Amino acid sequence: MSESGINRRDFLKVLGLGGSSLALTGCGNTDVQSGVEVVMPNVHPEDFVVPGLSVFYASTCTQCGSACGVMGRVREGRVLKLEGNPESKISGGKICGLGQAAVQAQYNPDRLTQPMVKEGDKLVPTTWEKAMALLDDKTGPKSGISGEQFAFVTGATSGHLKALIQNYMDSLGSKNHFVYEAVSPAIGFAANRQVYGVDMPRLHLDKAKLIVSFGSDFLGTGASPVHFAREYAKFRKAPRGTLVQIEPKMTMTGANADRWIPIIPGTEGVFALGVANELLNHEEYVRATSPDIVALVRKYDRETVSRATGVRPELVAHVAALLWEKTPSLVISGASAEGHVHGVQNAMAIQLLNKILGNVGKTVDGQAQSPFPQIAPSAGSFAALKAMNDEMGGGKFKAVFIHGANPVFTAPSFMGFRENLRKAPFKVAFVDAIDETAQECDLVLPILTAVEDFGSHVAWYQPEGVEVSIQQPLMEKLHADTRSMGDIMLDLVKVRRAEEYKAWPDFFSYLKTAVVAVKPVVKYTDTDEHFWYDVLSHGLIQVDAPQQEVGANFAAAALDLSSSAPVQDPKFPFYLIPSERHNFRDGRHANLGWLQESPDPLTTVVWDSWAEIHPKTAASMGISEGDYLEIASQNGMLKVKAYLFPGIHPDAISIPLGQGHEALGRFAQGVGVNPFRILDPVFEKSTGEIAMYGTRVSVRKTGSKETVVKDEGPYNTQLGRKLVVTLPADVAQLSKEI
Amino acid sequence: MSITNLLNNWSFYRNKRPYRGQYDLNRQYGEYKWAMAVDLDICTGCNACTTACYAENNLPVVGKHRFEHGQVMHWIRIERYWDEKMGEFPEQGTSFLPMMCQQCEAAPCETVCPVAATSHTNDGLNSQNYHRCIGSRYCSANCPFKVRYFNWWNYPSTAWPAPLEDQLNPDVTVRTKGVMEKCTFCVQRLSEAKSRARTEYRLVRDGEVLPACAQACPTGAISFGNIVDPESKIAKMWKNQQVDLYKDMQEKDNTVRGYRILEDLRPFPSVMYMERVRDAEA
Amino acid sequence: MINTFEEREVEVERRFVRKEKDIREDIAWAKINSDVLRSLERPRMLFWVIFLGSLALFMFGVSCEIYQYETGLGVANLDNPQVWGLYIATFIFWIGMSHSGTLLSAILHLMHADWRKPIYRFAEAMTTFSLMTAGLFVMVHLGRVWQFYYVVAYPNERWTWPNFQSPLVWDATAIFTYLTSSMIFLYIGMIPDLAICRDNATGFRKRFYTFLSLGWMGTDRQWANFRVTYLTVACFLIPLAVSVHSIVATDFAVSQQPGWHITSFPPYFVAGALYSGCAAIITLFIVLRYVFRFEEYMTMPILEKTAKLTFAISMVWTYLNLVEYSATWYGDDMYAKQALIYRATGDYAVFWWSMNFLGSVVPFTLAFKKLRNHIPTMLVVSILLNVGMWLERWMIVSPTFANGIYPWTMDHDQWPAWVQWGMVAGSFGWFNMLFMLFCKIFPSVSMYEVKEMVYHRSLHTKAHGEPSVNHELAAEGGTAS
Amino acid sequence: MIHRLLAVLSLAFLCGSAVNAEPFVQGGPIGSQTSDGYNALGPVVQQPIDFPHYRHAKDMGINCMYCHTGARRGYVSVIPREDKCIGCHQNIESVKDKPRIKKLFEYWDKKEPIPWKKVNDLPDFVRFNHERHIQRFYFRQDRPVREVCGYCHGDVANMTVDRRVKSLSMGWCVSCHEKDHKESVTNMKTSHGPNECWQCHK
Repeated sequence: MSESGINRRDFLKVLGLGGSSLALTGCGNTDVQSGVEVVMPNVHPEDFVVPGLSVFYASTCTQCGSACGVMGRVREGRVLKLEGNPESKISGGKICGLGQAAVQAQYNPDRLTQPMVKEGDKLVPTTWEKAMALLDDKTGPKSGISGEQFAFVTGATSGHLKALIQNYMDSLGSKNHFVYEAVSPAIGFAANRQVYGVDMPRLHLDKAKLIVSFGSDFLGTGASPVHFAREYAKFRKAPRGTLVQIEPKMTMTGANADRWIPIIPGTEGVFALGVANELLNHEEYVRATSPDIVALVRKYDRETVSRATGVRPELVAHVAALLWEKTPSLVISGASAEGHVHGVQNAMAIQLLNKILGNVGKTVDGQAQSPFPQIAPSAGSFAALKAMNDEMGGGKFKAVFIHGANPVFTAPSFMGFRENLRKAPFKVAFVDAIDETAQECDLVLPILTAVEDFGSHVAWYQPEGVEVSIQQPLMEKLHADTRSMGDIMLDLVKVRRAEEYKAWPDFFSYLKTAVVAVKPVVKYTDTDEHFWYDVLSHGLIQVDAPQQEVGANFAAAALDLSSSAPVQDPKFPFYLIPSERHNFRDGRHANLGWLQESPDPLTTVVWDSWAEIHPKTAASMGISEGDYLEIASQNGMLKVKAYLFPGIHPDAISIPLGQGHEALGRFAQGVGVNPFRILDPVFEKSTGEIAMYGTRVSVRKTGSKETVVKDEGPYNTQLGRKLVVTLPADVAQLSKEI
Repeated sequence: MSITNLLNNWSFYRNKRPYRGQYDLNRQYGEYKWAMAVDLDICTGCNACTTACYAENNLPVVGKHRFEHGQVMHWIRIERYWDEKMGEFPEQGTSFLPMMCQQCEAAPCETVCPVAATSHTNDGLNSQNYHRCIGSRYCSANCPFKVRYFNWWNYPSTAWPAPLEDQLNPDVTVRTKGVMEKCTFCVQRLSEAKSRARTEYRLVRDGEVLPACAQACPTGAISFGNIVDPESKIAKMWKNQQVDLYKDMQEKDNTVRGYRILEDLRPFPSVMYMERVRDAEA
Repeated sequence: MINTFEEREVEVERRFVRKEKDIREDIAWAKINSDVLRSLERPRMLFWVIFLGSLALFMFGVSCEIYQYETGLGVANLDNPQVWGLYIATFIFWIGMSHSGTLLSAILHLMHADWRKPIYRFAEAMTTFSLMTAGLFVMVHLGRVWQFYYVVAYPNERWTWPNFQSPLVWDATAIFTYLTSSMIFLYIGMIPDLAICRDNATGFRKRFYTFLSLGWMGTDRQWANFRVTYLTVACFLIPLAVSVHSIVATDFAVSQQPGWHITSFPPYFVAGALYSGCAAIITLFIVLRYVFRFEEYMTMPILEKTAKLTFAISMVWTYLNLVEYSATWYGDDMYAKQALIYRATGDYAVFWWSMNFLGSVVPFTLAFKKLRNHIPTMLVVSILLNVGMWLERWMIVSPTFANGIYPWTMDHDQWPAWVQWGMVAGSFGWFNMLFMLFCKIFPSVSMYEVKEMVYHRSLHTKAHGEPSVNHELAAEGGTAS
Repeated sequence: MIHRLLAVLSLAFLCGSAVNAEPFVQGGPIGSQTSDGYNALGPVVQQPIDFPHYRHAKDMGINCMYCHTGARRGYVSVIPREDKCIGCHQNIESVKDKPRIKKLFEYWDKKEPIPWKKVNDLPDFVRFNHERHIQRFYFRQDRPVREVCGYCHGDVANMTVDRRVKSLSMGWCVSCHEKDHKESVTNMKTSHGPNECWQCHK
């Protein structure tokens, strides 16, 4: 047992006690007084603790997968606020709203504070002893469970917890670790692997003079929004880059574009090939492109493309002209281009532009090759859940563990996941608040939140070198009966491999040993203890690693999008766009009040779901704002208020993801609707991922109406006031600015 | 303010504000004038600043019903405007405008408060004193930017169900019902930084202290600093953008992006905005 | 047949100067006393109906306030741009109503307009009570009413002072001064009458009126001092009345809100104030005349004169109103123009147009003599005029907030919650209740001045040879006056 | 006319305020050490241990800031941490069996904090900065520590358990803030404290 670890926790405990009397400043006394309030001195604190002064600790944000380095402001034993860690190459001292809200997850009034066990239909509190005994009974050596009969569903994981989970699976002899993310980058990864030979290339936004983004919301929801936002800021400085966004529904990135082009969902690849065709009018591009691809691309002339995509033909040429003019450029594909049956093809057609323009190696580059494969991130996919669901439906699993994912909420209803889950006799959820999946489980174990726990993370998008982000507790655990996920996993591993793991009494010591082992890689020469404290105080280990090789392999056959035209069904005339909100992602953060009250950037709606519909379409259907619409697919129906939104293709309807919870506490429950439920079983053909944008819906006005709760007033323009002024780029002289 | 102080400094208080020389590195308590610059070209509208403000300044989450009634308490809000001349689609994207208290030099809210609960500080902030406020809401009525938020309900009793109250920042008062509140440029951070600097016999260094919004902003669209110090980044930016704190009508080149909002009303805001740029040829 | 100069003069006066007499000149002084004193004892049943109804309304208003005090102003459904709502609108309304009392009692007193004498007392009482009502609204609308004393300039342990730049401080000072002055004025003018009450009362009432009448004996010296004092206070009150509503107008005019930032606001407010006050006097005139059986004192000619006065003021108000609109329309203040267009066409259009109709068109009924002398019509018209004037105040306060300078925070959906309406209703209850109590406790017709009026009138007619009163009888009636 | 009136008025006030900060006098009955007219004796506070300030600060001559370590570097002067007491007292054998010291060791053995009562407790919304006052008057102006602390806290060195002796009202704070104080020992220039709401109100 490490001395320092114990000391640290003790000191936090004492501070917590001393700080409690300061909790509600301003609600306390309002007069000068004597002998009323009690002030508790610290008993034996660390030297640098001065009451009334805050201390910052470096840690890692786990609200999304980008693993930003953060600093927590700690005062009197409570973490009050998170800021970006300037040393982190990912966050660069900045932080997004979602990250800020991590402290609210910590103090959430609806947190699970004790283990729960299912009795009859209800979850009732139990003790850790009983819970662990039950676990042992059902999954221990005596239960006779085989590896085949055991499944572990997690969200995307990385770091040492991932390694530990892997070890646990190994100890059971199980290969059923399903990594599931409801909104996953798997299709893009597949395309990248085919084209570049890597999951994700490094994109140099700041080096590009023109970015053409096909539905990639890199500023809001992409691989690493804070990092891309910083790159974007550099991209906008002199010489100012131009952003062209092509997508069916305006995302936050689209809102910042110099040119936003609405397109029929799913035809982005065709558009890209059309642009390629225009580009190939330039001889030098033809020379650099293989003849079979040239031959293929030639089929996509302006008019054909325009017919397929619904974009005016001159715009195809215009985008091509821009690409010709401004080099280097960068072409990015994103979720709305990839979430289709032919998503991989779309993405590859889009990446083809990078190849033609010679961007590969300039603005598209390789990430650093991580020297630690064990803790490298495993990105989640929908296919994993599908496979698991199919096996579970067959009654194969005797025990299912779920951590970091909420498949009952996020799985489309056609999968019947909830029913299949009920077929498994023993389900365990590791959560910090009871969500829909935990409600279905037989045992629910309360775990620590990210700001209370140790951990390590590796992001799958690494801007510079490899950053192993270290997560350390910013405060003593708030609820006595909660436990670290790592501690639980370590206990479980020890059930079968006690001997191998006996050196580590807890996850902290396990992590410390593992981190210290990195010392030679980063050529650190001082003692282990120093290294460990160094790592903790910086919150990260920065490793210089060689860059991955990036190829550029395109096969004409794989690019042929001639059969990709969307199937028209008069019963379901609209394309459904389940858009991902930058603060909500797949809905796991819906229980945070700050995020619920933070207006959606484009519609400014709060505390609700809404259906975005183009004003022209709305006018033709007699819909006005606040009208309840029935939006039905073949697999379900949602009743949701209309919001008239000009930034959407007239044939599309968009409902944001993340709301519509039946559980997850007072802030999330009963707010809005869940569009995951009505998704159709449309799959990307080569990866088996669900095609998020492939669902077709019908829209019907119900006749009832309710105010849309939003920040926006009755007018959405400036009414002639000089509030936001726009200056043409050729007039502005950004280079002369400071 | 005591009467003695008022009379001693009569000429100072009677002066038309702002006047040149009001802030001066050599004048005691005049060595700071906090100012901000917001680059609208790189503001992406992501709301990180709003959430940071909630975290830093103990803003209550009011809930759907009260939000619907316009009783929301966001000290900084992101406004989204569509182009008036927009056709069928917003082809040039949209315009985001982070709007917080402009800390006007000739603040319309200050003159009308009956109890002087809102008044100008030495470092050019527009202070709001919750304990003096009687809730006449005249300041909000007179604020052209409408960035003052009134506590219509008793939020301390409802907005932080335990243990959410443990997150509250002890440096910032939790406001009870019936008082006005607004953006303070995170004065609790400024005070701490000023105190630290004075102990070390120096001025606050450029970039040493930032409000929560500026610190969080992922693109760095919000800059902040002491405009009195000619070496500070913010002073250079204002100068470069040809925006003069003391002028109500700026004479600037049309290639320069800086401007202040609603200058025609002559409030002399301390926040300079920089025009959004759009590539007209794209 | 007009033969002599005297005859012609009488005829001219009969036809043109005094078509009808304001008051019968043959009323005995004793009858005046007994008629007025009777009002302190047995009013008609309607008195109790009004009183109890008002009390109930007032209690409802009080419960609204308790609810709001406990819960926060959110229950009134005010919100960020719409910070004031009905409270401030009704506040101006009541402040405005107070002005006509001063007009009748002080201004017309200085101008020796005799006809004011039977009605000025209740008008002055109306001034006092409407000011008190207005003061309540200031309290009700404060977020932290328990800290109200921060507005008052007094040395304190915090070493703080109110902000003398703020129109609200001027307001508080002006209203408080006006309230105290008009209470003093009301009281001073009542002293001779209180002495009559004292002489006719028994029991605890005797003690009560004895205390209040300050030993009034009706000596020449007392009368001389009384006249001087009364005149002085009247002179003091007139500029005060004008300044009070001008200051209330500056609450708006010094602010930057579009539709408020208008130079003509002070006279506009004063005109509006006199207007609504005169209309209220007509209403109360009719009510009192019936309830206390004052038909002989509150005569039709007096009503007609009041109506003519109201008509004149309404035209002044209409003119200033049009000045405001045209100045905004032809000016180049974009914000104010948009706000004006919003008022005329937006969510408040119905109220705005009815305000203009009630304020500028309905008063034309007062141009017709037949209607002026028709009591039910006058009752309805006077109430309508006041509804119009209340709407005017609301139209000043609310639409401006709904459509202010800043487009993002414009708020068109706000509608006052029942708490606000309850308190507006409660204020009417409170006012009526106080007013009715006053009329029950104090002589609401000035006895000594009616006697003067009768006396002057009779002297006048005697000089011109018309049938005269029995002066001995009259002299017997006026015991102490 | 008005200007002349103002001039006369301001002259009158100036005469009143020209006096420098009241000198601090040691000893005497508590509350009488400065005659600024704001003496307000607070209630006698029952503390868990009757801490003898006179023994430490007077008899032993220990600087206030030896224990109240926060005063020179933060907003709060800080109630000394428990190991600070123990650090000395475990080596002072002579008083080890005194009842107060025994009580101290009881708390220490249990590792429990001592629940002291706040004596000079300002309203929660006041941001009083000990650091600024100590830095200005103790370090820069080089006044004796008992005077610097004593101006607000009274002659604590003559008290057992601390007792509030000043009103600590806003007017009292302002009364000192508007007086002119010398900048430092060497610099004869004077200046007054900052005078604005946010200086103290959170």
